[in-house]
Amino acid sequence: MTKFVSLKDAIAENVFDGDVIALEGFTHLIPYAAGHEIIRQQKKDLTLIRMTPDLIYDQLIGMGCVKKMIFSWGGNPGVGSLRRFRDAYENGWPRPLEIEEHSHAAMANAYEAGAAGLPCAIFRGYLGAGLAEVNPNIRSIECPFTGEKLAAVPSIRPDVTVIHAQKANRNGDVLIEGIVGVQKEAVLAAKRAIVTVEEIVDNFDDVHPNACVLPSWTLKAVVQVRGGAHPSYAKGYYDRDNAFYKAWDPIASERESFQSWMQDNVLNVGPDAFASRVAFTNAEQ
Amino acid sequence: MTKFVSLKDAIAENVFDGDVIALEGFTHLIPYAAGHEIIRQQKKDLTLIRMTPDLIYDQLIGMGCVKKMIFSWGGNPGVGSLRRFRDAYENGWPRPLEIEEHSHAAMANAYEAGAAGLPCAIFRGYLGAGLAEVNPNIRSIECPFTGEKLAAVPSIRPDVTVIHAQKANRNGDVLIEGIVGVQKEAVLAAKRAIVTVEEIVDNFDDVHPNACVLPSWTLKAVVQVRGGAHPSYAKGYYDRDNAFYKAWDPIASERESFQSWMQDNVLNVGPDAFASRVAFTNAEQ
Amino acid sequence: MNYTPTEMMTVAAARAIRNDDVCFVGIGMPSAACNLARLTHAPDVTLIYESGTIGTKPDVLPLSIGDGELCDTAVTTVAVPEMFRYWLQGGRISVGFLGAAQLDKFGNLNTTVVGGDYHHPKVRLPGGGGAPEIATSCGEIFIVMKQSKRGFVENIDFMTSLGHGKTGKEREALGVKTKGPSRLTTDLCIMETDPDTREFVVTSIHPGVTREQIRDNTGWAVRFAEQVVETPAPNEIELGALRALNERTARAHAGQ
Amino acid sequence: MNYTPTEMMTVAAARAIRNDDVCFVGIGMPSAACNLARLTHAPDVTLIYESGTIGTKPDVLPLSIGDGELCDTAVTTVAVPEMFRYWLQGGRISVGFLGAAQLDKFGNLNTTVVGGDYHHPKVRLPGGGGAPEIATSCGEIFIVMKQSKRGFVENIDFMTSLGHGKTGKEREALGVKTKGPSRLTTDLCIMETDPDTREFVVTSIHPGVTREQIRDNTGWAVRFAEQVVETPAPNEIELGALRALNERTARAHAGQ
Repeated sequence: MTKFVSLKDAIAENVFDGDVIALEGFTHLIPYAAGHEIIRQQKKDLTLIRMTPDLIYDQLIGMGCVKKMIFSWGGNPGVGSLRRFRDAYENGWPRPLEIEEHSHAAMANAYEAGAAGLPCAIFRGYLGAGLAEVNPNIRSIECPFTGEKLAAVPSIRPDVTVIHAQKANRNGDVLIEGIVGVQKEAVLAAKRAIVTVEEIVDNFDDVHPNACVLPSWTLKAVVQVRGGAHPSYAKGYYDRDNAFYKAWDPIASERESFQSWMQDNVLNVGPDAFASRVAFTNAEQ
Repeated sequence: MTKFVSLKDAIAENVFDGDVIALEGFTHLIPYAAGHEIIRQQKKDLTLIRMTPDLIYDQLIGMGCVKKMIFSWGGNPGVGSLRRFRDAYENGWPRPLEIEEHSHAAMANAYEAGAAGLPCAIFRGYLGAGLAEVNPNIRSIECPFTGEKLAAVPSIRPDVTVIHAQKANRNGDVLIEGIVGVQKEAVLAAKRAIVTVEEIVDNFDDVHPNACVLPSWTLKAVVQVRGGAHPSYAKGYYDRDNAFYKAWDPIASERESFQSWMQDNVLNVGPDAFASRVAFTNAEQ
Repeated sequence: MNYTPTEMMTVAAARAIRNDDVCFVGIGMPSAACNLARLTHAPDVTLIYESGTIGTKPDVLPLSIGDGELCDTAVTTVAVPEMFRYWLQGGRISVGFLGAAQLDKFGNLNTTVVGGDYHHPKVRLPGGGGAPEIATSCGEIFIVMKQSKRGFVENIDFMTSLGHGKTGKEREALGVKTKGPSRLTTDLCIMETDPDTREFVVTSIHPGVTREQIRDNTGWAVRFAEQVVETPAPNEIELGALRALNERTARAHAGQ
Repeated sequence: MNYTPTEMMTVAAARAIRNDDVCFVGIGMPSAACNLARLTHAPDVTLIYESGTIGTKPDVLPLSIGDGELCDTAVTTVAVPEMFRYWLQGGRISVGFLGAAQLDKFGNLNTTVVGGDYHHPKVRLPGGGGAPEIATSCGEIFIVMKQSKRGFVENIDFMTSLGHGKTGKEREALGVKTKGPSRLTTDLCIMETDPDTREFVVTSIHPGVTREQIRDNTGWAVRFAEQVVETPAPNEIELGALRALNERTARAHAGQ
């Protein structure tokens, strides 16, 4: 059953050195606060999975938490490269980084297959694509009816998935709405799941019957962290901080400026700092 | 682009003798009015697909429209057998009926694969099940990563899918809510799709962003038929007519009583008859 | 308190459901048993119906697998492909309920055809629906079924869904990791699966029922456990909740 | 009216979009071109972003592929696995837009690594994202890209997404049924795909641009069609709509 716990306890009790971990979010609802807590707890040798690793993975990599990254697009959206990712991959700083690279379609299908309890996903993909030649986890099957060759990738089954969502109710059920990405699949594919939320409400009586709701018994921990997706956003709560995404590029470009920023903004503060980083759009917030 | 047309034209322009056709609905939102129009237009040699063929397929079969049925559970829910289906299959009346039988999981996966443009679906299923020995369309593949043997079935790609839904907006987009079954998949898997709806509203501004909406350009025809799911139901409009499901059993048990009922209630009337068969729960109806 | 054999069966089936179970519920007896459990000793049990309704808490029993009441009271309602992929095949269900037209001592079930062969049956039944994958994807399977020689047979006519196979060893042979049928509740007794042979063995007999009656209503040579207990009769709370549920249901359905 | 080369490129790219197209839109130039088309000659065009937003009509251009504006103005927003399975792989997209760090004359694209080999690159780029499957699943591919010798190369360093392959014949060889890159719009000209060789051929040159300039900014031997026309300059309606869109966008993003 879901436990409402502190962010510190949620990470300490569910994330372990060497884990395969997905902090998902497709531009929207990226779990920054939870990522910072992982950094503060100095988790090591993590394998990070995400379709679109952005600044939070740059930060985890730059702080030496990461052994390997599995991804399909690793950049700062609309801005450019992930400087810390490149420094780790190209120069081995602060430690060498392995990568496993897929296409979005492959990752989306692999999460879907993970949620569905299958060992692999099949799809029509990677036709003529270079990745199929360099990634041994891209294979194929033949359709037993038409003979068509279809791409196959292993399903994604993280040890832990961490997501940020809009709301939990008192029972610990979680609502995600708007751009829902692969979060439901990432949670259901994982052995353990942690969710940070903007708000805890009494019930979901006013929610659409087919909304994306994760029942409490599919989750290990639910934590309220207001603003916990900043500089990403939470539909209905606050907008994306595009200025921060742009500002990150010079911060991350040098090792020293990166470390100093992390010291001031991650290591020396706690999750409560997030609420003050966003401008809540909802009057009632 | 979607055309708002009459039910007569929607069926005449999109359903042809010999077509493979899915009238889907999982207890909820079964497109009875559209099925009756197919009977009135005396379509022939149809292959009917549905996970849970119920009375409307019993009626199509009993009226001689059907050559073959692909299904996973063919009964009168909570009541018993489909008498006309059994008469056709066991005795060849009014014409012999072929069947292709699957499990629910297989059909659900096959619709999903059809919507996804794949030639086949794979899943963990039919383990030790007798159907795998009698249905040549149940095959297998081996996972290229784990070696696990997984079941494979051909994807479902109907010529036409017909569904009933709650609402269309003026643009012809369609909203389905509540128990949504496999309707979205059945529509996206088909070459052509027809939707009957309870109501046409100006816009969907008040609809949840992740509600099940089929954009107008995925549909061939949208038709308003109030009560068009009776004796099935439309959440928010009217309840399931359980009494009718029970009453159907004696009607369908004899060929004569069946034919007489069809004459009076289908052949001699039009889609307008449906509105009077239901008790609308919404005051505004 | 007086009670009917059906009430005894429903109550006995309900008692086996645990508060933290996630149940894949079929219509009829399983639905009554699961909701009775929810209304008595297992208030937090999660009930899932294959129509896509997750965590549903119906006030009255549904007549069909997709009644509006199931959606109205659910935590969420998902599409049917998702139900079979993420929730059933995903291994999230602890207990699946099944019934059948025919059952053998290894819990293999037939709901497909009776008599003749598959292609030329004497009686064509509705078919398996979700059963083939429910049987292998759920943590364990509880069967609830009225006992009779016609239904409890030595050899079923068609293997709609796998129990423990023709020899009791087929699950392992096929690499199926779930437990399969572990409990059979009837109107006469409770049978449990022998951990070695995987045959059903009578472990509890309902009050007033004789071993003779059980034998007379079973098409295979019935085995009784060394220790057979008497099933506790339905208590006041159980009967009260069941009857109130049935009354609410009758009233609601009559009103339609 | 004066206009910049970027405005010319955006307007030229927008003009190719038809009112009944279903476009899979990438961020940046494709997004500007698609929305400009929607605001001018193609009001009913369906725009889909890979974040799951279908039929979106943003009032301002999104900065990221998943800005809230896209969801707020969409007909519906679906999960990302559904986007890639039902909508892209399902064959529902008529036009996909792609850009790249490197492009060759057959429309093969590289957004993965530059220099060295894949495992030891000189520069590690963000990667392909949706491109490998966009390239083969959409009805046809429009490429929009500023022209330069660094980007328009004889041989790309990595085949992130298939155009017409290394020889122009790979799509048929692989059984790919879609058209692939059919149009390349740059800040200097429009190139279209030769139906026989599948090479890009310049068919239209923007006003004031010389053939020399195009050659100087292309890493392969540029081919010009027999009939090369001058691209009509952006008209008042096009420029007005584009500038208003850009102004709204700048205002909205500054306000954040």
